[in-house]
Amino acid sequence: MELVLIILLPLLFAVLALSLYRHGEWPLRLLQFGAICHLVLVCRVTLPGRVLAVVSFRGVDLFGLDEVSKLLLTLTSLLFACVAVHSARWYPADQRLGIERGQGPGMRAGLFVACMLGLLSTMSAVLLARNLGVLWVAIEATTLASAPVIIFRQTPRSLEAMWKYMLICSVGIGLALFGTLLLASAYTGPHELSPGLNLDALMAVRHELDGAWFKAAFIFILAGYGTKMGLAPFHTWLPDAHSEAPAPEPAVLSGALLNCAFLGILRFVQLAPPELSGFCRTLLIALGLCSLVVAAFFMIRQRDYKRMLAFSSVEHMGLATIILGLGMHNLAYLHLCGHSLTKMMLFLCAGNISMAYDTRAVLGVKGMFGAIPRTATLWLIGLLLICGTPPSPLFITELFLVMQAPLWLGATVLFLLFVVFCGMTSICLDMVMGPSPTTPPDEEAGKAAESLCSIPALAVVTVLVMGLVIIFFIESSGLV
Amino acid sequence: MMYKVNHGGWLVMFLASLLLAPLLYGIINKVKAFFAGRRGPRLLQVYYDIIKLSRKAGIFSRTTSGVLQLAPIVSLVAVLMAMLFIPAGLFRSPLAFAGDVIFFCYLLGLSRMLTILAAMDTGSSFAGMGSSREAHFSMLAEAVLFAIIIFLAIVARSICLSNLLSALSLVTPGISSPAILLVAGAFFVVILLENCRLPFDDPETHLELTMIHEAMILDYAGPELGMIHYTASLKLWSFCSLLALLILPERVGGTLTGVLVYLTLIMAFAAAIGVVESIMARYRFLKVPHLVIGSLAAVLTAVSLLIFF
Amino acid sequence: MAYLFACLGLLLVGGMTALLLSSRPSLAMKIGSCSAIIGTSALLLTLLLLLRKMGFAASPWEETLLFTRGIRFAYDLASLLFLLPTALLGLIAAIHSIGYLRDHDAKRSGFYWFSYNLTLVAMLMVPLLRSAPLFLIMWELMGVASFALVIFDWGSADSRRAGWIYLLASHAGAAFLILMFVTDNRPLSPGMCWLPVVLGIIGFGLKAGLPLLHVWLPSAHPAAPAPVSAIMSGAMIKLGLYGILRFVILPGGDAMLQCGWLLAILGLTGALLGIILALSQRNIKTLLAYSSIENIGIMTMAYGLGVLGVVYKMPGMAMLGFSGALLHMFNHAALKGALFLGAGSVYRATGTLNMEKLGGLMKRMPWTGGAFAANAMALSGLPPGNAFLGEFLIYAAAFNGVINGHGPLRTLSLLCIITLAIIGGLAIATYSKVISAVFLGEPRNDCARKAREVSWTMCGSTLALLLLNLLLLGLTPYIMPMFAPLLTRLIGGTSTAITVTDIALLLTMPSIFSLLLIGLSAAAIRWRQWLGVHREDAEGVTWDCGFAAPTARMEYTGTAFAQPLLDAFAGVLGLRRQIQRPETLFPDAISADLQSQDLALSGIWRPLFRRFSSLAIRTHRMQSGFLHAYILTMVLALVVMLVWGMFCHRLDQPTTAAPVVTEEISK
Amino acid sequence: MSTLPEIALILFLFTNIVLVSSSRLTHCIQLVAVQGVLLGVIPLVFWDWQSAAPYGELVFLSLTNIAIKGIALPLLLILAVRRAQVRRELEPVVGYAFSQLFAILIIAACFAGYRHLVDDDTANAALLAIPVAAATMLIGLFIIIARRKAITQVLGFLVFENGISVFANGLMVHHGAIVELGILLDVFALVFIMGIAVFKISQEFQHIDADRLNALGDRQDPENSAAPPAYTWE
Repeated sequence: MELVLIILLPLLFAVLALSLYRHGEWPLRLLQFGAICHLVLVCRVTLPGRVLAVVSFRGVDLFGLDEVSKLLLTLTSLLFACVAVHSARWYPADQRLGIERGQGPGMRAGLFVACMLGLLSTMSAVLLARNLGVLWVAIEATTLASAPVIIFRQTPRSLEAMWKYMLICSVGIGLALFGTLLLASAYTGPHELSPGLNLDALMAVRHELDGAWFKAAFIFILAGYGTKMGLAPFHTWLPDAHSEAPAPEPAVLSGALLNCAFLGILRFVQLAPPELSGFCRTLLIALGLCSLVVAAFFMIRQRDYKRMLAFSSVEHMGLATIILGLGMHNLAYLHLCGHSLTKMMLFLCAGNISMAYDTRAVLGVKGMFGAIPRTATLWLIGLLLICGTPPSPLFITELFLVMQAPLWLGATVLFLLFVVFCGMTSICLDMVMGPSPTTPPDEEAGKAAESLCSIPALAVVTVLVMGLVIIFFIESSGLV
Repeated sequence: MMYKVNHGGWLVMFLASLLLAPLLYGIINKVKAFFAGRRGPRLLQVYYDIIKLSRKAGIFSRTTSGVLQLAPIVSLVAVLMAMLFIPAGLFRSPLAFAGDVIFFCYLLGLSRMLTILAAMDTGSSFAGMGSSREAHFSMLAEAVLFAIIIFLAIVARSICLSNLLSALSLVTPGISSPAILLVAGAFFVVILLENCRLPFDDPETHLELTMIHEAMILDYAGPELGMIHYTASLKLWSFCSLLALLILPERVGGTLTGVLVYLTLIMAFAAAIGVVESIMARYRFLKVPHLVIGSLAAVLTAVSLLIFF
Repeated sequence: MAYLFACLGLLLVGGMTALLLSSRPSLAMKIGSCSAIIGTSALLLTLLLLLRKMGFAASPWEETLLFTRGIRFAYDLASLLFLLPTALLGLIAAIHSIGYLRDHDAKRSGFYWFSYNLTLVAMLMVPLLRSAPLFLIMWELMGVASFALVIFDWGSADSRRAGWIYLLASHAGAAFLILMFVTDNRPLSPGMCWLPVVLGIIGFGLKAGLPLLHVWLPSAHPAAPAPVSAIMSGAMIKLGLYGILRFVILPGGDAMLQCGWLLAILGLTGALLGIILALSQRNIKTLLAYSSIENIGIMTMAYGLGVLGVVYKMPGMAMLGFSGALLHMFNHAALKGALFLGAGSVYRATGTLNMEKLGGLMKRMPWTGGAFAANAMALSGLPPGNAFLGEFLIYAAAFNGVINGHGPLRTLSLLCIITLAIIGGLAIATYSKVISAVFLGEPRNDCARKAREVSWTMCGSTLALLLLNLLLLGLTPYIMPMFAPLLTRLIGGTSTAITVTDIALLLTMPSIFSLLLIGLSAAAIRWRQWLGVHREDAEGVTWDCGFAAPTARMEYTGTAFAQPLLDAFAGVLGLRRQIQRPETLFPDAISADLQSQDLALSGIWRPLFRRFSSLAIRTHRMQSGFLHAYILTMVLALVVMLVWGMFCHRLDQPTTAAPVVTEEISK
Repeated sequence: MSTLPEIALILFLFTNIVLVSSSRLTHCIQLVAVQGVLLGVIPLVFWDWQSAAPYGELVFLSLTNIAIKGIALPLLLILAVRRAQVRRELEPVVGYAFSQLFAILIIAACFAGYRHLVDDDTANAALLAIPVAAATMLIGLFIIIARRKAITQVLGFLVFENGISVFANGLMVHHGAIVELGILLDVFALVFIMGIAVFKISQEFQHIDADRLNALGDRQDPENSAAPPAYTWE
């Protein structure tokens, strides 16, 4: 029953927050309290010893835990707890500065908290789903929950971003639904034994699945969940949505939501009958490479540092897909963990910077070491970590990717990662160094940004510790 | 193949060369005067100059730091040490060791660098002009010198100065004589360049803009000037003796005849320098690299002749 | 081995506490500096003890492995030798940076000492790690830690560009090394056996500064604070050569011929290019950086000769080449470190590094000036300096190649000798230019006129290094046998006609004569001073050939000094002249300026990067903002996948496809 | 061919073609409503009432289907149109004639492709659903791409969803009532939020032309490419 509680608890708090619409600070406290309760519940559930039965209702087994969802669930709830604590202190500061700068106070706290908690519950539903249909419904619900937050301040650009986000994601996920249905009809066995989208049943019967139907299903799933995950030809909504949304939201989106979409694809890769695994591999590697190329090309001379981070998410999702395509599941999970934590920290830092400098253009931000030194050092360290310099676990995953991959693939991946590294460092160094800031951030905004550095700093420390721990166990762990 | 090992004889010859070194300048000036139809300065004029200068007190410019006083002394010591390795008078030098030819060349480099630094220390534009030209031409001369050493090393299969020179002579069988002539000619060009003789640098000119070596030592007086003249003559003597040893076989009759032939050959080379100076005018500075690179090419052809035939 | 880790631990802890206390600069400075000094000196002691135990032992190649919690540390003679310069320079640069930081940006000393200690630890760990992932991790950590130091004064625009190029170079280097390790442990077709060698050389060359890959060095070193650039030039780029030695030469393999030729030619061109570009520089530290490239070129050439000696079965040449390279590495580390520290003292005293603005500092800063001049003369390879011994061995190796070699090897060694000669001449010109432009003559600018001697820590460190060079000059013949196990391993351990003791003997004579030279000239100077006292030498004005008052503007500047040589090599330098000719009879301002540019940077890399970024911008149109276009691309992509999936893809048999990896390895 | 299921499917297909060619917005909304109702009817028609399987669930689902897709959503859309004061007239990016031709092409392609893929000639109605579903989905996508107004894009999305669910209902692939209900609720919520978004866009922009919503993007339009690049490399 605890699994259902994990999903319903945030919803309960969301409804409560909505009702407390008027009372200023209460919703934010609710947000923190809800996130921490969720984290405690998740830790209880994912204790190594516990084995939980699958919750099922009228033949459709709804929620259950397996290795992957345990890992991703802890990651998501940890990440959401950090973002919740951060946004509890970020929201009032942003509101005050918004009013000062005449941009309006932004979305009311109650609605903002409701959407975030709704997003949390839907994400946990995705991770716990044991039925492909339920998985699809939950992912669709995440889109619904995350869309309203984008229009935090009703600027024309955020409206446009939200519209694109809504439409592209819903069309994409529609394709995923069609793929799921195709898979359901790929079962040619006797009628009464039909698995009917239940994952465990499908796993048992995956040898008899019809080849042609499964191939079509896999392609549609790749297109559908690829859209939600930001793989290359379907990534077009990601830069707009992540750059227009207020600071905490892209942190959660990039950190956790992309992993949920990755889980969708992972479920189907696990279902693939043996003779089709080559087919799945080539498709995964092709899409991964395509998104790496797109990220590399769009990183050069990028004008907006939030879009830069969005394209870096596209790039890392491409890398995760390539790793999955090469068959190294453990490495892919490690890559996702590393990427989520670092990307969350970077987006929170980006939020602080845009609060201090009130602009998102790279050229508007100069000499951060002088104005906001702590955020500047975090920004620089986070960037180096996301590009895969050693202390970060991403370096280890890239290293083993190149070691396992055929030579030509390894060489192209390294070249593209180098291009991304060039683009990102040139932008970041431009912002961090340079002469005295052109538009000096007013002292008060700078101090506000500096005070919000605690969570990103914590995230950086965790990523570094994670990297070091992996280095120590690199020899003995099964990764090599 | 080896020079006679007669340390006593070598020491006598070494001291003799210390004494006779300034005589070469006397011979050169006498030959130039003879060509110009005048009587020219006395043969021992350079000796009188050096002795007179060493008795005077030094005058030093205020802009200079200690380098101006230090440079002439150390370069004199460097040249003296370099001469220790030359197998004077066809006797094998007692201090010879494998690789002393490299040591020899770099000692000359040391003395050159010190003169350049001292010139720049005076802060006068003429000294700067002279030292920048000196740096440029000596870099080229060094390349030619090492090419010649390669030629000798291939013949002598060793890099000890005494063995190198003893292995070769104009008439050694098996080595085509034009190759040796080319090497000797190139070495003569190096002598003219290193000792600032006419085609490259005019020692007697009064126009500072055209000088190289003289411009560098404009600011010296007293004992320093004497030391510099003496170092210059020692350098000239050692280069001429190297050329002489290059041409002479390792045995020329008895020891006495060998020594006499060696000394007359050095005097002859000094006269040859005097003749060359009276015939030719100074080259324009842009032309100098062409001649030096030409001599480098000559040595390389000699080496290829040696290797492939 | 345990002491080694104790020192590294101390360094790390010291760095961390310095960072944490960065709010109180003076305390952070104290903790950081003494932790660095104690750590490095203790490390130096342990290294010397280990070397004495391992080096002179007649036993052949010795290697001890230590397992620490899943990480394999392995050290042998090669790694110990390359640890020495790091430890030595780390100690001396730490002493120097106390003075360097005290009066200027003291408030950020916490950050400085943290990244300083971190860089030292990373540089000390690199030679100790042998397995591919750990080596690469420490390699890039070293790059990042030193990057933090390169952008120490983050204010200026060129330190930003220098930091960026430096970061790119270290990242690209790591990428090539990853590829090298990948091709290493993968069965290659015989035709491709040269691939790991070439990748290794490129990867390590990017850190060492081989030609065309050196682009980051001349901008990164001047941007870094002087003690840091001393460590980078003295020790860090040597680790590039260590990498080549460890991962390319020692494993051997059948691509050694190509490797030897590649190293020799790269070394040759690198040395020549380096010294020519050094001559044309105006900033002291850029000049020293280019001269590091030249010396690295000489060392790579020596390695190339050594490898060719092994391949062509000429143990003499091989032994001479490798020992020459190792000796030159030690000498260059000590000398170049001293020069950079001297440049740092000049910068702190005058505030500028531009040679055109300095001059006449010898009288105002006698100690720093004297040490700088002596070290510079030593580095140009002239006898009393210890660099001459290294070059002496390399000359001997080249001559050995000329005498015993045949065919292409003989021509290569001939080319090496002539290039070394030309480099010797150019080095004399370069270093006399630096010494004369900075220290001799009249001060050209009031900042040089008002210069004062720097604190004792700064000039003391340069003098200490000068003392060390003299020590090295004397003791080299006795230290050489220490290289014996490494050299025999490199030669392939065959019973060689020439052993390390022969090389030691070869070196005794030049070192004795150099010491004799120093003694004699000291005696002569003493005699001249005694003579001068009796004859009260007089003072006067420099002979000015009649014009009234000689001023500093009449002096030959560094660029003027180098102008004839620069014209000779104009092609390589891409010279740009700005000459303001006098139009009127009494012109008010005429000027002539000579600008040289690094053709490798502006001719190859910059256009390449610019063209790639313009191509990238063209593709930005894809994210055009039209929703219809986005959905159209999605549909098209879907259709393409469907067509490929359903029609072109043939069902591959399950055997060929790799088994589906779905089993859950518990994380 | 005259059995009831085929008629329902053909009618469904027919609504698509008419939808593509209609020029007035309210007319389109009504057509989508008809399609929703038909979608609800199809499972009832396909169910063979003789078998004793429990049909309570099925009836409940088709009724909710009709309620949501037939009635609730069209009403919501009409409300959105009236509040957004949008002109009735549709300016299509692609002309009506050409879009009709294109729709017919799509349908032809789907049937040809289906014939090529599935070669058993049992002409039972269930297998007819596949080409109809594929055609409806592609026409839905075509409407999103080919129409300018944001509202028509929502309609296109609805048609796309109907295509998918006709595939599910046609092939009688039942995967649990909970899942189908979830899908229906999701689609309803999605269209509801899209309606609010359209209303907000019309307030903000005074027009709801999707193709004029293109401020976001990476293209460095040439006129301000003079702006200094992100890093001053020179």
